Amino acid sequence: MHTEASVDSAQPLPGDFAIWIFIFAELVVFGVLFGAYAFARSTHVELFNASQLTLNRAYGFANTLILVTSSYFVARATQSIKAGRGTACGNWLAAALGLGGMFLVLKLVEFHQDFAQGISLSTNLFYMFYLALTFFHFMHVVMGMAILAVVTYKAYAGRYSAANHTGVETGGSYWHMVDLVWIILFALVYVIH
Amino acid sequence: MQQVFTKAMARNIFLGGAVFFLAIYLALSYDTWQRIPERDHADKMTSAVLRGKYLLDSNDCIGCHTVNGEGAYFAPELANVYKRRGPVFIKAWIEAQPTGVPGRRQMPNFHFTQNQLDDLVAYLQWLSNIDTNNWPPNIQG
Amino acid sequence: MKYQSQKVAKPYFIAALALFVGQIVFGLIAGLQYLHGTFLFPELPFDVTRMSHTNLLIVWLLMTFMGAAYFIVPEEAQTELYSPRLALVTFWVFLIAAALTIVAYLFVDYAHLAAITGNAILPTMGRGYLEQPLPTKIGIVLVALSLLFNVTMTLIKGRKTSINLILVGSLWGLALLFLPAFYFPHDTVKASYAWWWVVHGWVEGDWELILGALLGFILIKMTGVDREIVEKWLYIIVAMTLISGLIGIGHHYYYTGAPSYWIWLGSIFSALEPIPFILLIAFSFKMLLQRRREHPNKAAMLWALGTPIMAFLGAGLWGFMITLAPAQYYMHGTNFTAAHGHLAFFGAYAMISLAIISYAMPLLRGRTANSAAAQRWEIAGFWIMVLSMLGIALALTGAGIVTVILQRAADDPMPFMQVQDKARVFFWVREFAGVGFFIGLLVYLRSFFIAGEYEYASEMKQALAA
Amino acid sequence: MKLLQTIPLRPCTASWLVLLGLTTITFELGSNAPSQVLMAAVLALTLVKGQLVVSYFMGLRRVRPVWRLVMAAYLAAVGGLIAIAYLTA
Repeated sequence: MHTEASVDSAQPLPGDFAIWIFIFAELVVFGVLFGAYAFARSTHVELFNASQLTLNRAYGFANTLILVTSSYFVARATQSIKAGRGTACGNWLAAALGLGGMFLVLKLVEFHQDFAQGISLSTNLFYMFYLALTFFHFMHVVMGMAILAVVTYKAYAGRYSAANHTGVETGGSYWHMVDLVWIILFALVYVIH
Repeated sequence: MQQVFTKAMARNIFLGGAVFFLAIYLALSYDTWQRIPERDHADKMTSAVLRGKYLLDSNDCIGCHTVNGEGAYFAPELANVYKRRGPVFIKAWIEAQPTGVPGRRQMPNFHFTQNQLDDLVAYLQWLSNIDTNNWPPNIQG
Repeated sequence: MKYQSQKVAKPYFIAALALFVGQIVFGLIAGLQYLHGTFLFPELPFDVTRMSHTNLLIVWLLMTFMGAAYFIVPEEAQTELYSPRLALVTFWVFLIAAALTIVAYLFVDYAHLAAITGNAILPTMGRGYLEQPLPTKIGIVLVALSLLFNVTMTLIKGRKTSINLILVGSLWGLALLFLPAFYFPHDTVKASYAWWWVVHGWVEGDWELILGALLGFILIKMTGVDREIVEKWLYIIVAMTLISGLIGIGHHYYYTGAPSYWIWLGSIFSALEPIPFILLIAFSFKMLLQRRREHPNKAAMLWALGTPIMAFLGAGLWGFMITLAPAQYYMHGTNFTAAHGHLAFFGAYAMISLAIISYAMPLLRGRTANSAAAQRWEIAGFWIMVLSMLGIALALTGAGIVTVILQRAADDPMPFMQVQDKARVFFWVREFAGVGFFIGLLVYLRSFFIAGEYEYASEMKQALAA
Repeated sequence: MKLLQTIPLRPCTASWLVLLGLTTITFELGSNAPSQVLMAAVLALTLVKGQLVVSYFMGLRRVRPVWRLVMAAYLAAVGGLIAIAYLTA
């Protein structure tokens, strides 16, 4: 029953190669940001540890669960369209979009609480990184949702098929990247100290 | 062969990326705009400071000097000249130009009145108090 | 050349080269004033020499961009230009306005010029590169509007290729990004912040798109490579330009009064700014290797391939050297910046301008390529100018190092003028390299006065004999 | 990771459940006092999670080895960078 288990290790990257150039570029940007955070922390350990405690880790936790699940739904959507089930693909994508929306709402609530406490980019080095990283990622979620919305619409409109599913894979790959980056971000900014 | 790298996709990335990063830049600029007045003590920009600034601009001082490192590299930094030289020296120096020393770089005489010199000094004093993240590294600018 | 109206590009290119000569003359004078401060003083103070040098640079580059647009847009759109007459009128307006402005710089005291041109009503003068009096700035906007109207109408009625869309789109961007030149807030920190919208927006953003479009056009024409391949590479390259360059503007905000988070954000994103230039090199040489024809205009090909390499050196490498905040802390406002500025402006924008002129001028003069003799002069000019410019950049880098060691990072920092004296040897090297550059320019210009076109038969015979 | 293929679930479903579990563990670990062991544990868990997303969600386990290598190298580089920064703090 596991058709995908047949391992064929010679395929190209899923989706349009152009998105992969973009994904790799984005990963490099985030990688540099993560490294900058880590090295900035190494000269201000006390400040980072103290400031990190003021974050509500539960938000980060919930958002990780949401984004991981959303990413899973997109993976299922890709499998559905490969099996030729366009509506199922659309449903999975719509569910993934809904979770993306939940992520944004939760993050906005968290941002609102931060701003209510008077936290800004200029408060201290930790909050600068915290806000810059999460805001930058937030924008990526918005971007990813815009892409997924187009793909979802096309999936429902029957524009994809078992033979032609590059669009789903392209949008999906970007969304998984957004998920991957958040997984590292969550551990780095919310947890590791 | 399957088209794995389409022009349409590349174009969408270009447009999407441009809008995306422009949005981020605008959000950051909004925050910067809120911060600048406290960093440069905008409340201390008196009318004398503004008149002094107009003199500095309309005589193209940054055609030779730098202000916070921006301008030309022909003559010394002006943002910290107030702290380096003090008001009395600055006025005397401007009035004594050009030195006429053979071969030395020359600064024109701008025929400023005493009031204008006071305005210029007021502006240079305001400049010297901007929070520039501790730049320049030392008083020589 | 496929359309009669493309001919209108010719006066633009010729005027551009004349202004280029003027730029270099003022550059040589400025370089000499660094060494001998009383040279031409008080008739020509250094700031006037400098503003003439930089403004002529901008005008001649804009001249070529406009000429290139009038040449490329009709050919790509496969239709005649909307109004060749308007393009010609615009040319004369622009040239006369530019000439009058330079004459005003030279013969009218700057403060007086400000007073008689209404600078007190809407202050715009006294900022680097934007020294022009208000009427000139308004003139630039009108010229830009005329260009945009003409090329956009041409584009609308014709074929919409990606090259054309990027070119016309970036010309719109060029005009829009000039508008902050009219915004000069009282607050010096805000003024500097907004000044970079024009300067960074042009040279590290929009102009790179123009560069990409021109290079893409030249490569399609000269290598015969499939348009689809060229255009999709082009989109990826310009995407990377904006992705790195938009937040990369932060490298101008470290030490000018903007909040300290720009130190991190600017460093991270501007560290990525060399990427589009690396892609540009990879792209150009990939196209060269996949070429389907041997174009007889070897000189144009040399300019086209030299551009990405020199742009990478100037904008990528020299830019990277000063872009990270800890390095810039010492290098900001020194001749390091001047070295980067010279090599980047020449490598990216002067060279792409000379590339499109080299490709288009023979066609405008009714031949596919110039005679082999003319091309030898042009190629000699290429090498002399490129090597001289590297000399200028290295000399200015040397002067920058002197400043950093003696003035910026010293325990007992020396005053500015003493440090300048210590750097004299580098200013001499710069001046000699500048003279070399001028000779290279004359050699290059000599190639235009060698008549005749490329003879396939005789060239073939010579090649076989050798 | 081969282990996942023996479970009677779609590999991506199994990955998802593992990801949820590892995320919960990561979250719980966060309440401990700072230590290098904690840092190493969380970092290791995170890299495993990242690799799961790359292999089973992105579907890179079926593509040419060079791409898998690029992604693995990326995760290793980021993880290594963070580890070095924390150890030298």
